[in-house]
Order: sequence, then structure tokens, then C-alpha cells
Amino acid sequence: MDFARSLALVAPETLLSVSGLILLLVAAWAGDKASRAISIAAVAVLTACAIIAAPALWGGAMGPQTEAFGGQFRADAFAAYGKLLIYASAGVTLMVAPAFFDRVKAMRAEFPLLIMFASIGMGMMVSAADLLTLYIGLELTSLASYVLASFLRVDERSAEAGLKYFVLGSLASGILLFGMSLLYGFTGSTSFAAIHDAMTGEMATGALFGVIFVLAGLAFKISAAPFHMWTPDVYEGAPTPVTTFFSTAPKVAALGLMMRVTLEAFGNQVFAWQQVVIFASLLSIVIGALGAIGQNNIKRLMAYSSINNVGFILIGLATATQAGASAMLVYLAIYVAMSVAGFVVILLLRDENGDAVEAISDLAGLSKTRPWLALSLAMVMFSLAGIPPLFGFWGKFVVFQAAVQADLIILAAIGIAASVIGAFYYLKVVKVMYFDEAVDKVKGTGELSHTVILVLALLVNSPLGYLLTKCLDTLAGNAAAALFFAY
Amino acid sequence: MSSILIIVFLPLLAAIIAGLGNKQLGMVPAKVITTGALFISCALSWPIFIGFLGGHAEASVTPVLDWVKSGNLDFTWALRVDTLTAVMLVVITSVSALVHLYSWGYMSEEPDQPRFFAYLSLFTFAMLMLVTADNLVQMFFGWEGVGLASYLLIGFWFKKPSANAAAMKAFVVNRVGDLGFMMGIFGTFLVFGTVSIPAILEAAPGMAGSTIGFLGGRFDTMTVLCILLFIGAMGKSAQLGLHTWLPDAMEGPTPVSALIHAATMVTAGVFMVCRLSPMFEVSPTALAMVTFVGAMTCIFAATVGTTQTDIKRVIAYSTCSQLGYMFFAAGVGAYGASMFHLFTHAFFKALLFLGAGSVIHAMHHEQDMRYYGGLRKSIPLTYWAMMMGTLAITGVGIVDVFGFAGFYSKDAILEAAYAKGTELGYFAFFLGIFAALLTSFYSWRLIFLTFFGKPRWEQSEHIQHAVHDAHGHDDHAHGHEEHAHAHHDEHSDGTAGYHPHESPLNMLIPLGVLSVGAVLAGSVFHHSFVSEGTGHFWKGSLIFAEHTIHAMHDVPLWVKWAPFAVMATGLLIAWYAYIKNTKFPAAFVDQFGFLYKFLLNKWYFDELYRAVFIVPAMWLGRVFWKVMDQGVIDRFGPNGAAWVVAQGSRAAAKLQSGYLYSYALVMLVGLVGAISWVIAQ
Amino acid sequence: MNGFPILSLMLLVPLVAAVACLVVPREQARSVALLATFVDFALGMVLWANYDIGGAQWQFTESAALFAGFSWKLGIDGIALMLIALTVFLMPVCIGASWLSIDKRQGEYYAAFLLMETLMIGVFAAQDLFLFYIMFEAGLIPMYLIIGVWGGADRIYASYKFFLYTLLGSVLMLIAMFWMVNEAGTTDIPTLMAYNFPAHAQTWLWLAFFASFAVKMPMWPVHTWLPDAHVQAPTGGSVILAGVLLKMGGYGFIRFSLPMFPEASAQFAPLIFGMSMAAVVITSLIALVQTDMKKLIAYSSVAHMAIVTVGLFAFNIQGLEGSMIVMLSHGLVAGALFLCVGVIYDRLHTREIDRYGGLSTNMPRYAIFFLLFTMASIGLPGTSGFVGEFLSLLGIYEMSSWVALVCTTGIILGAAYMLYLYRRVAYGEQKNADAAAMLDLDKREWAMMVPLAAVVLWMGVYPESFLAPMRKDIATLDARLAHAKPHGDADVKAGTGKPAAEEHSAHGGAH
Amino acid sequence: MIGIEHYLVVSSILFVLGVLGIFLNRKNVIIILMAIELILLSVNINFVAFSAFLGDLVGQVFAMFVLTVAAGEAAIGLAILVIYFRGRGTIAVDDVNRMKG
Amino acid sequence: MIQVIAFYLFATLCIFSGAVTILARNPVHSVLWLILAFFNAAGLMVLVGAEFIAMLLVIVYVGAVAVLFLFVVMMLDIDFAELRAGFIKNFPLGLALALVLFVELFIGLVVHGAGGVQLGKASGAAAQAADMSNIQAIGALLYSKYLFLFEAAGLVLLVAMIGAIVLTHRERSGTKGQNIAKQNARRPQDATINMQPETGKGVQL
Repeated sequence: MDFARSLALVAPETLLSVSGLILLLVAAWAGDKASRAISIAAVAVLTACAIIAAPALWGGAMGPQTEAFGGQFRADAFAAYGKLLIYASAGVTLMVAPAFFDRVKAMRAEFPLLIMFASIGMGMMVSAADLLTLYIGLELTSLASYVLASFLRVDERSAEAGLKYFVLGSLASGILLFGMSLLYGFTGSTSFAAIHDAMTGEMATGALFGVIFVLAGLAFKISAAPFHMWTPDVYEGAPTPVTTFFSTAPKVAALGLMMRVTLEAFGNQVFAWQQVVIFASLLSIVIGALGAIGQNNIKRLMAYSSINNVGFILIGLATATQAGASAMLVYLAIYVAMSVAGFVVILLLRDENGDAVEAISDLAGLSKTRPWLALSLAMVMFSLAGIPPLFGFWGKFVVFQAAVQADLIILAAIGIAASVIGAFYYLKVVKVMYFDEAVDKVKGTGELSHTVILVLALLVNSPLGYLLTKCLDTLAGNAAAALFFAY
Repeated sequence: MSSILIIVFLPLLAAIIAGLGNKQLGMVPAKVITTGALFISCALSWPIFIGFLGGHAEASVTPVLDWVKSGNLDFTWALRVDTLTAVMLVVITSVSALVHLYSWGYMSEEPDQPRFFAYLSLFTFAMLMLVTADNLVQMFFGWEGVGLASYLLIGFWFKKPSANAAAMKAFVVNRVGDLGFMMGIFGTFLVFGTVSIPAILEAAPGMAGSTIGFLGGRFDTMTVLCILLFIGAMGKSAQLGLHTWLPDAMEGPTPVSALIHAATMVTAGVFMVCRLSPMFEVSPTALAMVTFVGAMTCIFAATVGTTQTDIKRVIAYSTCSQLGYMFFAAGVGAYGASMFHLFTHAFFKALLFLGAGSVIHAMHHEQDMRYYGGLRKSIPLTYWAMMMGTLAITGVGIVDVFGFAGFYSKDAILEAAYAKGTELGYFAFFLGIFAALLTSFYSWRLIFLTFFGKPRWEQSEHIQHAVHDAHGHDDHAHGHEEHAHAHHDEHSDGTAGYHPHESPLNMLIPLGVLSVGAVLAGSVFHHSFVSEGTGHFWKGSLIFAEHTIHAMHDVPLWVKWAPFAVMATGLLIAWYAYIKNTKFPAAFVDQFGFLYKFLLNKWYFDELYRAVFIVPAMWLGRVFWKVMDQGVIDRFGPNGAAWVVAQGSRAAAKLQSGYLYSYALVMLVGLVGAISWVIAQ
Repeated sequence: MNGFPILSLMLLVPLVAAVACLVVPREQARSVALLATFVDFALGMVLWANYDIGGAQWQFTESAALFAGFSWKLGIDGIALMLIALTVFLMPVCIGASWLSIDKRQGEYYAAFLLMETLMIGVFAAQDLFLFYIMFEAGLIPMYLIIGVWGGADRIYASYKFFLYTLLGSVLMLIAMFWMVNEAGTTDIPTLMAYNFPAHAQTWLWLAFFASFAVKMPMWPVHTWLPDAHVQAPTGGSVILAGVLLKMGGYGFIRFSLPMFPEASAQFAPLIFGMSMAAVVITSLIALVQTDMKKLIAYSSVAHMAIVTVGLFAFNIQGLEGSMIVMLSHGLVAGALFLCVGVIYDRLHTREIDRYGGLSTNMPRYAIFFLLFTMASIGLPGTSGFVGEFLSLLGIYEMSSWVALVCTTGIILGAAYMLYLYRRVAYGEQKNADAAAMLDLDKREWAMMVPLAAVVLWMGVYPESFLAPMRKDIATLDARLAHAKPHGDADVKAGTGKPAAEEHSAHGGAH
Repeated sequence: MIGIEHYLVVSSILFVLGVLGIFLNRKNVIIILMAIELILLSVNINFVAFSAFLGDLVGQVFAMFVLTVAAGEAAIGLAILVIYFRGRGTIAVDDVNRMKG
Repeated sequence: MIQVIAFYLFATLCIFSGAVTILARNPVHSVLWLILAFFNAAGLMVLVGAEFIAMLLVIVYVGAVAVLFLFVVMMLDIDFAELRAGFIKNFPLGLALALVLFVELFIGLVVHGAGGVQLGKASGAAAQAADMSNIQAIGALLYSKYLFLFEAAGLVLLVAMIGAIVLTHRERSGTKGQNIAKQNARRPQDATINMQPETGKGVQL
């Protein structure tokens, strides 16, 4: 039965929804006291969902049997790849959040629920095969994100972050929607497959506009320049666990979505968007790097870093090849690991009152007072800068390799040269920690969960990460193949 | 022929032991080891030489070790012994051994003697490696090795800034010559495919008339190679242009001057030209250059020598001048004469230097001849030794009867130059004659100023120091009155109360031995070196043209007598100016102030080089550093990039104004930009 | 030794020791480091002893398909063997140089050094293009930290300059590598060395590699990071920087640029010559006016490296072998000179030349070693410096007498600035009381100086030991380059009426 | 009958007005929220018009979803606005720049 | 003809009220103008036969969203006197960009190409059947083909609800609540205490 198969394909989303609703009841019943328990349950659910989603990735699921609900939803290897990353990121967020919110006495039972619902939305995003699915998934994620950004409602910065995120996000949604309406009108369908087919040959200007509007809207979600402006403020203002979340899961989802849209729906009109993507990519790399240099707030720095990294990922998209897609996916996975490690370290940076230490200047001499923490952050920084032998290099490696294979040599050369500017600010953090005189501000100690996550993430970032390359290569290859299957 | 191994490496071994043992070893053992080693080498060298003298020894090569094999370039450490080498062997080992011995006395007050003796032995080793070289690279090794030893020995008194400067100057100026030598080796390898000297010499005649690309032009192959190699010889042998280091090298201890800067090292260039004579023979142009440079050096140094007041510098310029003789002898094809002069010169010039050293020793390290005078009686043995040397260098002798060493060799050179019959030959001949006049003048001037006349010691600071030091000690014993009396004495006889003493025996023995050499070396050996039929002596180790010898015999009589005549003239002038009418030099200077100054300042070569090379080099260095490296490369490179990035960063921060509407505006700009772009497409 | 992964072991030993250094108490870190470097040195000697000279081109090969996109592929030829030997030889010296002078964060310091060692050996042993790149780039991190944490007053500027300069230089190389791998379909360096890339592509591939190696070398005018880095780095850092890191540039040329892009190499040889000539003259003149000892030696390094580049692009065996020897020699000599500076820096804590003077009086043994290394730097025959310079310059003469002439002026200028340095430091009056009171070398310093001196002399007197392992590889390279070899300007044209045999020999000499 | 282009013009104008509204106004965030509603309205007009002219109901379904989401969005937006106002006592756009650079 | 007049009326009013919405100084006025814009838009939708959506627009927007806006505007109690309309620094740039955007949209969507706008071809699968009313057709589509998304839309609303509550709900710890059981259980002896203070010490309450 077709409906039953559809249901099976959306099993992770169903499971998340149902357990989300149940946990919502629990939360309503037990109140905020149960928030830790709910978080743990949510992590368990996410794990279960990951387990459900994983076979599709390992099996390289693709083609018609992965389509649910008449082609609106696609649970193929690509979606599974995205979902695994999303669930992992969400799980990490849930594991590090309670400690943070407890310290500021703002832990709410709704937090894990919002994360769960956002995960559903993100799952829909990476599985979207229809503009409608795309939109609902995106908005589900966005609405939850707006709330999460301002979750620390007593903190003015958090509220401001939420407000900015909301206003600009809504504008982006509007642009996206306008583009989708144009696409609908000028191609006659909302299905990616139909849009793809309708876009053969000479394309109507309206549809072209639709493509651009949609890309612009999505560029906002992945914080690619020039639609990146919200990122530094939101990253800085949002509570750190939420920033951790923002820099990982929604980024994966939005990029997955962008790949779906560009490579599936607009796959026939690569030329129409390729140059725009190239431009956004280079602009992101440069703006991200330049913006980061002047920063003294480490979260803001990470925001610019994420812009910078998105630029590199977009190089993979600009190739419009399967190899490029695969490279993007590999990069994404590594980026998630780097981000997680980075933000966990940031979470561990606390003064004697337990308040967060966010100023980079306060990290001076950290290598003397907290050598292992400093080493961890240094590893993350070098990894983000893409300096071998740290694993961050591999992300850039595959992306640039794909670009060269696709004959985008100039793009690759400019991009890689610009990465040197990026190295500058990562080095600055290392310099402050290692070269400057100690100020001895950082005092806090971390919970076991943080340590475990940090160690795991660092292991991935370390040269040992290269042992994962084969596995990543296979999986990303499966995912990318699924993306390119139908067309 | 394994004795050659001992001859060459024993000094090295001694140098290492004395040098590394240094103070632990103690002074006497170090001296004994080095001096002993040299005497052994010397003792082993003479039989070899005598063997060649007898005509029964054959050239041989003793391989020691592989050195470099690179593609078709292949050279080894090997010791070649032939006549030419044998001549050099005896010169080097004999003079070196005597200088070692002499240094026992001369350096006796020096606390750092092991180091000195180690350097001396090291030098000897390097020099021996040079003359036994079987390939150009080993020759270069020795070449540079003697340079190093020279550097170390000139700078032996390393606390003296002037000594350090002189040492460095010697090395660097020599390096200029080495540049030519190295380029010559490169070119030789390129042309012949080997650096083995016998192979090159064999192939050299075949290259006549061929051309080679060099610095963008095309030139005669052998001319290019020979001139390059000759530049090396010019450096080492202090020929005009690259001579400036030699007078300064007198900062070193006097035995060093005797050994290195008179008898051996500086003659390496002559040796090299003779060694490579088959190459030079192919290139008349190069030979002409050798002749010209030699003749010019000869006259230049002689003129400068007439005005110098430092006893060692006079002898140094004299050396320079004599080297000029040797070169133009080689240039006119009389390699045998050249070598012969080298041989005799080694004896008499070493003698002169060691004699000068003895004088200096006696005069408490005063080197200015103006403060000497009347030393004949104080140090008679030294006086006689110096006399022998002067007789030798000025070439006193009667044709076909007897002469001192220089007589035979210098006459041979001048005759050869004349006999060459070319314009350049005559040019060299006349310059040589004139230089001989000057040689005679300044040599006798030295003798007269030093040993004759009245003592003029009182003006010498060195002597005053010596006296005061002595009186400082005396004061305790005899009180003030004695002191005043001493001062009274000074004014009466010009001695300042100083009493020079004859040098110790270990200094006098070398003087004696060398005196014998200075007297007899010419008359005993000239048959072997420069007579008809001596081809079997040289055995092809250099080009020995019989026709040149014949031509030398056939020169007009006046040519044969001219040297003697000019010698006598020079003697007379010197006698007149420094014995008879001591006012004359001052009057002459007043009359010809410009000429005097020009000569006193050594033709202004040092000033010229300073202005042309040293000052611009320093200036350029500063400009390249401050202006180019820091002002241009760094400023527009890394620092410029950093500035641009910083500006960009500031702009990016400014863009991120924090206002919602500007964020929205930027988004709109992006959107409109993208749409405009696709519309434009 | 067949099958035993000795290269991997050589990489592993310092790596493990690096981790150990971070963990053990700080006082023991240096002992751990010293032990590890000695073990690696021993392994290196085993490697050399078992290297089959004239045998297979690539020996001790290992291959493990551990990664996607590239593989763990190690192997050495004679060229790599020599450079590895240099590395393992210098490492204990570096540790020794740091023994007392590093008094803060010892654990991290020695860990950084050991990490450097792993990476340096890795660079020379890598047979996979990307493995090479990873090792090549990774060296930036520990060196950045070494300069930045343990360096002098202006260390931060220097460390940044070092890092970003070299990073910018090498990223373009990565793009070129991608293209090559894409084109040739393999990341295997030996295969790529025999691959004939299209001539038009070679041009920009060569330029991309050149950007990296020229900075690393460093060649004029991209050398300005070096004086700063050297001056600020601690002694051990300077030694390893001059001793090994600079050699990576030369190694890159000889391993990649020349065999992989022969046509482009020939095409760009004039560029190399121009830059090298400029380097020899300009940096030598700059060295002449320096007042900081390390800066002087750093500038001299630039000049020496220029001799390497001209030798490499001489397209003949002498040039190539000469360049290799210059690299080895410079590694020893520059390292030793920095050590000499370090010895007195440790005592007086200044690098100002004027603060010293007359050291021969109170430090005679030191003066002897300093003199020896100065002379080796000048290229005095009998020392390692001569053999290399001689061969390189001889090689380049065949290509261009102009280049040979200009570069040979380096022997004059080199003598000038080095002797000027020596004169100001070791000779003259003891004008500074504190400098005059410095003690002569102690046992530890002896132990560092003597081996260096011994090898310098050994290489000068009997370079065959070092040339023999490389001979076959150089010959292979020479053969590979033969078809692209440009014409030299110093060709001999026979004169008239000469015997045929002579003519033949003349041509033999010219080619 | 009125052609599709008329509807497109209307929706375009509304869209541009909405966008203008976002950065025209610097005193009151609520107006910005309303501007966003205008944008969504223009989108809805587009969808409905296209739906009618294509003879395909998906556009209207889409418009319905847009309405739904817009309602949720308005709720969240206003909630954020409220807590922002609580914290800062102002909703002037000019004041929303604590974080910048 | 009447259609055309109606279209132009609705369109003009819609655009005009949209413009006034963003230009009005008083937010209350803005909301009211926004409501007018929605009404007119609904009218436009009715004109093309989408009466259900038009109705929804009025009910949902005017009934819920606009009222919510009004409510918040009132609740925030903003001093309207301060809210002078001011133009931002780079207003001209913004205006110019908006104009450019419009012109581009106009050219791209309307003018471009000869002979009217070329729309895509719908598959026809979701065409409105002739015998079905608009509302029926939409309902059928929504509950069959778009069921999954419909449910997901429900989640969106749920999240919006949770979010709004999480953000704005306050535990009023300062206020006193009534506990009837506690009041009933109160006994006199709990309410009064006999302190018997010493002289000069006073009572501590």
C-alpha cells in the first residue's frame, strides 16, 4: 500500500512528532523540573531516529522507492546523510544545553521540544522534493529557531538576536516565497521533478527570477554573503547552546535544501545560477574572513567563521557536479565536528562566577592556565583554518578538488588564496592563548558530557580524522549519487 | 714515492696536534712537534729535488682519496710530483722549516705560541697541497688553504684592529682573484671535460683557434680560460689591481711575512702560470696580458717601495715587484726563468724578511726605518745577513763570473724579455730595467737607513715605551737620578738610552742558512733552471723553449750589462741621498711633492677601491635592506597586504552596523544585484 | 629490512614522544625528546646502512590504502635519504641547543619539535602527492608556535609573517596538485614524475609549485619572512628552520618542478636565474650591513639558497648534485652558525654584534668552531660548503656564464660579510666586560659542535659518501630533463684545421 | 478578463512596498512586521492568481499554507517583540543595535 | 467590464492601503490600513474564483492576525508622540533599489517576451473539477495529497504556540494567589502568638 510505504519513509519524522507531543504533555505536567529528563529522552529519540534513517544512507537508497506522498518527500541516502548530521547536532545541543541554562536559571522543558520540532522541520528540508515541503519544513525550523534565539528572554542580547533573526528571516522567507510563487507560475508545478522537467531549453524570465529569489532566500538560511548580515549578531546574542545548534543543524539542513533545489529542481539550468553561487561563495569567504579579523567576541568570530566556511562549501555547489555535491557533504560533516568542538570549548570558558568568558582578550595565556582547553581550542582554530594535518583541511581539500575537476580553477585559486586571510584570525586566537601574558580569567570546569563530546569532536578534528575519509567518502558519495539519481 | 705523503701530511698532523692541543699541550711540545715535522718534510724534500736535478727521477702521481665524482666530473685527492713540484717542495719546506725555527726566538714572548705554530704548519700543508695538485680543484684547495692560513696568521694578533682589517682584506681581495680562478676551472671543465691538469695540458694545444661563448660574446677559448685563471694568479700573487692586500698583510708577525708573503704563497700565482704554461702558450693574448700586468706590477711596486718608511712594507713592495718580474718572464715564455727567480727570490726575500724581523726584534717592534740608524754595530750578524739579501735582490754580480742569487735569475728574465723581440717584450724589458734601478735604490736605502748613519731611535714611541718600562723597573733600584741621566743620554746620541741586542741563536741560524742560499742559489742552480739543454730537468712539467734560451744568449752585450749598471746607479743614488747628503730626500720631496705623495699613498689604490667598492657596497647593502626589503617588498608585500586586509576588516565591521534596516538593505542590494546580473546575461 | 615499515616507525617515534612530552612532568620532557631524537637518529642510520646504493629507485616503500583520495605511501630515493639523514642528525642538536635555554613550557616546546621532526621526515618520505602536501603544510603549525611562544621580543610579527607568507605560497600548489591528479589519474609521486603533462599546462602548474617552493626556499624577493623568523626564533628553531625547513623548497624543486614539468622548468629557468642572481648579490650586500648576528646569517641563507636554485636549473648532473650538497651543507653549516649564535646568546642574551668582541680571548674553543663554520659557510675547500658551491656553479656555467659569474661573486661577498662578522665577534679588543667574562663551551655545547664540525669536514673531504646514494637518482632526473634542456651560452666552436679527435673531445666537454 | 500580468504587477508593487517598509521605517518594529505581512500578501496574490490561470489548485493550497505559517510567524514575531520591549522598554528600530561590528 | 472595474478598484485600494500601512506614523493606523489592504486583496482573489482563500484571508488575517497586531500595539503602550517618522540615512539608496527591483520585476515578469506572459503548463492532476466547488476541491486535495504537509503545518502552529508561550509567559511570583484549603485549615492558635516581651526589648515580627 502506497500510503503505508510513505508512512514508513517518514518514520523518523513521525517518531519525532509523536514523541515530541508526548514529551510536551510530560512537560506540561511536570514543569521545568523535568527538563533534564526530557532532554535525555529527546536525545534518545533522536538517536532512534538516526538509527532509523541510517540504513538508507548505508544502502545508498535512491530513486522512486524513496519517494513518499506522491513525490513531496524523499527519504533517500542524501536525506539520510543530512538527517544523521542534523540529529547528531541536535543531540549535542541537547546534551550541552541543560548545564548552560541551569547556570542562568533559565532551563525550560520546552527547550528540548523546540529542538525536536526544529529537527522535524530540518528533516523535511533535506527530504523536500516539493516547494511546499520545502516551505513547511523551512518555516517549522525557522519558527523554532526564532524562539530558540531569544530563549534567554531576560538577556537583552538574546531578545535582540531573536528580533533581528526574526525580522530578517521573515524577509528572507518572503523573498523565498515570492520566488516560489514565480516558479510555480512559470513552471506550472511545485514539484522539483516537474520544475526540473519544465526548465529544459530556454527558460522563461519569470522562472529565472524565481530561481534567483529562491536562492536568495536560501542564501539567508545558510548565511551566505550578502545575506549573512544577521549571523554575527544572532550568534553572539543567542544563548551559546543555541548558537551551537545554529551553526550546525540548520546549516546542514539549509545547505541540503539548497543542494536539492539547485541540483534537482534547477539542475537543468546550471548556468542560470552557477555564477550567482560563485559570487556568493567568494563574497562569503572574503566577508567572513575580513569580518572576523576585528572581532573580540569569540562567538561573533565563530559566526564570521561560519560565513567563511559556507563560502567554501558553496564552491562545491558551484561545480554542479556529483563530486562537488559529495565534497560539500564531506565538508559539512567536518564543519559540524569543528563547530561542535569549538562551541563546546566556548561553553567551557567561564570565569569564577560561572559567567561565560566570550572576549578573546580574556583568553590571554590560556595555554598556561588551562593547557588542555587551550590545546583544544587551538586545534579547532587550525582545523577551521584548514591547516593540515588537522582534519579541517580535508573539507577544503575535497571541495577544491571538486572545483578543479569541474574546471573552476580560477574560482579555486581565488578561494584558496582568500583562505589565507581566514587563517589570520584563527591564528589570532591561538596567538592570544599561546603568546600573550596570562590573565587567568577562565576558571570553570566542565561536565562529563561536555568532555566526552569535546574529546569525540576533537578526535574527528585531529589527524586521526583522516581515517574517516574512506567512510565519509563512501557515505557522501552515496548521498550525492542519490541527489543525482533521477536526472 | 710514499715520502711525498709524509712530506705533505706530516705538517697537517703537526698542525692539528699543536692546534687542538693548544694550551694543554704546552708551548715547547707544540713547537717541537711542528718544527720537527717541518724539518722532516724538508729533509725528505731535498732528495726528491736532487733526484730531478740529477735528471733520473720521473714524474709520479700518488693517489690519496677519491674526492668528487659527479657525472663526467671526477677528481681525486692525489699528490703529483714532477720537477716543478720538486722545486716548490724544497722552497716551501726549507723556508718553512727555517721560519719555524726562527719563530722560536721571534715569538718567544708570545703567550699563544702553539696556535702560531699550528697555523704555520697548516699553511705549509696547504701550500704543499697546492704544488702537488694533480687537478685544478686540488690546486684550488691549496690555493684557498694558504689563503685561510694567511688570513689566520695576518690576524694572529687578533686584538689589533689593523691586523684584523688586514687579514680580512687579504682574504677578500684574494677571493676576487679566486672568482676568476673558479670561473677558469668551470670553463676549463666545460671545454676539456676534465679538471685533471695533465689531461688539460695535453689537450690544450688542440684547442687553438676555437672560440667559446662567454658573457654573451664569442672569444678565443684559450684566451678566455687563461685570462680567468690568470686573474686568480693575480689575486694570490698580488699583481697590480689585486695587490692591495699584500702591504697590509705585513700586520702579521714577521716570520709569517717571510714565509707566506715573500717566499711561498704569493708565488703560487707564478707557479700556477708555469704549471699551466701549455695552456697559456696557446693564447698569445693571455700571455700578453700576463706580460703587461707583470711589468706594470713590477714598476708600480718598485716606485711605491722607494717612498715607504716601514721596513716590512718596503720589503713587501719589493716582493710585489719581484713577482712582477716572474710574471712577465712567464709572459714572454721564459717559464724556466720565472721559476728560477721564484726559487732564488724565496731565499733572499725570506732572508730579508727574517733579517728585518731580527731588526724589529732588536728595536722593540719599531718598524719605521726613520727611527733606525746605525744598527750596524749593535746587530752585526743581522746586518751581514741583510747585506747578503740586499746583494742578492739587487742582482749584484759580474756576467759569466759570479753573482748573487738574484743576479742570475733577474738577468735571465730581462734577457728573455728582450729576446722575445716583440714590442711588449721590449716594453717589459725597459720597465724591468727601470724597476731594477728602483729596486737597487730602495734596497740600499733600507740598508743605509737601518744600519748606517746615526741612531734616530729617540723619536720612536716603541723605543720610548721600552725604555720607560725598563726604567720603571730601574727606578726601584736606582732612584730618580739615574733616570734623569738616562734622559740626558738620549739627547746626546739619539739612542734614547736603548741598547739593541743581537737576536738569539735560533733566529740567527735561519738567517745564516738563508744567507748561504741568497749567495749561492743562483750560481749553483742556474744551469739546471735556465740553460741550454735543461729541458731534461723540467721534463715537460712546464714549457721550456730552447729557442728562448738561444735567443737569450744572443742578446746584445749592453742588455747583459744593463742590470748591473742600473744596480750600481741605484746604489749610488741611495748612497748619495742617505749617507752623503741626508738633506737630499727632503729637498726632493719638496720639489716633487705631488709625485712623492702619489707614491707614498701607493698610487691611491686603497682610496680608489674604498670609494668604488667598499663604500658603495655598504651603501647598497643599506639601501637594499632598508629601502628595498623593508621599504618596498615588506611594505607592499606582507605589510601592505596586512594593511589592505585591516582596511577591509574595518569596512566589514562598519557594514555590520547593527541596524536592521541596513541589514535588510544589504540583502536587497544582493537580491537586486543578482537579478540585474541574470538580466544582463 | 624488506617489509619492515621503518619509515613509518621513524615517523611514529617522534610523534609518540611528542605526546609523551605533553604528559610527563616538564623537567623530563627534554630527556624524552632527546631519547626520541636519538632513537630516530639511530633508525636513520639503519636506514642509510640498509639503503641499497644503485639498487631500486624507490626503497623502503610502504603503501596502505588508509584514506580516500590519497594513500599512506612512503618510500625514499637517495635524495630523500640524504635529507632524512640531515633531519635526524640535526634534531638531537636542536634538542641539545634548547636544553637549558628553554625554561618555560618545556613539554609543549619539545612536543612541537618532535612534531616538526615527524613532519619533516614525512615530507621527504612521502610518495603520495597529497600526503606530501599535508606534511609540507603541517610544519607551519609547530614552527608558528615555536617562534611565537618561545621567540624573541618581536616574535608575534615574525610568526605571523612566517605563517601567512608560507601558507599563501603553498595553497596555490594544492590547486595545481588537484589538476595534476585529475589529469594523470594518480596521486603517486613516482608515477607523476614520469608523467608528461601538456606543455601549456606545465606553465601554470610550474608557477603554482614555484610560488610555494620559492617562498619556502626562500628566493628573493619573497624572502623577507626569513630574517624575521630567524631572528625571533629560539636557537633550536633557527637551527631547524635553516637546517631543514628551507630544504623543503629545494626538495620540492628537485622532486616536483623539475621532473614533472621539464619543459616549463626550461622555460622559466631565466626567471630562476634572475631571481637567484639578484638574491646572491642583494642579500649578500644586505648581510654586510647587519648588526644582528642572526639576521646576518639569515640573509646569508638566502644567498646560499640562490646557489641551490641556479644549480637545480642548470639541467646537468653537476648542478643537481651540487645543489643537493649545498642543501645538505647549508643545513649543517647554517644550523651550526645559529648554534654558535645561540651559545653566546645564552650567555649574554643579545644578538647585537657590537655587544661582543674579542671572544677568541676568553672563548678560544668556541672561536675555533665558529671559525670552522664561518669558513664552511664561505665555501672554503675542504669543507662541505665548497663541494656544493663548486658543483652548482660549475653546473650553471654550462648553462650561462653570466649567471655563473654573478653567482660566483657570492664567494667574495660571502667572505666579506662572514669574516666581517667573525672579526667583530671573535677578534678585536674585549670591549664589553660582560662579553669578556663569558665562559668557553661546556660539555653539552661541545657535544653539539663536534659532530657538526666532523660532518662538515667529512663532507668537504670525502663527499662521495653523500653523493653516492643520490647518483643514480640524479642521473635519472638528468635523463628526464635531457630533452627539455635549454642551450647554454658557453658552447665551444672548434677552430680551423683541427684533428677530429680534438673536436670530439671539445664537444664532449660542452655537453 | 484581466490578464495574469495585471496580478503580477499588483503583487510586485505590494512586494516592493513590503520590502521598502522594512528599511524605510526606523521608529517602530511593529510596522516592519506589518511590512512582512504585506510581502506575504503579495505572495498569496501571486499564488492564487497563478493557480487560477494555470487551472491548478496547488497554488491555492500553497496560499493556504502560507496563511497558516504567516499566522504562526506573526505570533512568534509579536512574542519576541514583547519580550524585547520588556527588556529594553522600546521598540524603536534605531535602538536595536546593541550588537554590531 | 465590471470585472475590470472591480479589479482596478481593488488593486488600487490594495496598493494604496499597503503604502499607507508602511508610511503611517501611528501603528494603530497602520494596522487598520493593513486590514483594508487584506480586504482588497481578498476581493482580487474572489475575482479569479478563489473564494475559499479570499474568505480565509479575511477570517484568518483580519480576524486573528490583524487583531493580534492591534492587541500588541495597544499592550506595548508605546508613546506614539515619540514615533515621529524619520527617514534613514541611506533612504534614497533604498528607494532607488526598490524602484530598480520593481522595474526589473515588471520587465522580467510582464513586459518580457512578445505576446503576453507565458505561464508554465500544469500537469492537470490538481485541476479543479467542474462539478466541485472551490472549497470542496481544496479540501479534497488537502486531506489526500497534502495530508502530510497539512499535519506538518499543524506542527508549525504548535511550535508557534509553544514559542509564544515560552517567550511571553511569566511566573508571577510577586502576586499572591488564594489557597482556599489553607485558609480553611487556619486555626486561631496559628494566627496569634503571645510574645510577652521583656521591657525595653520590643517585639520582633
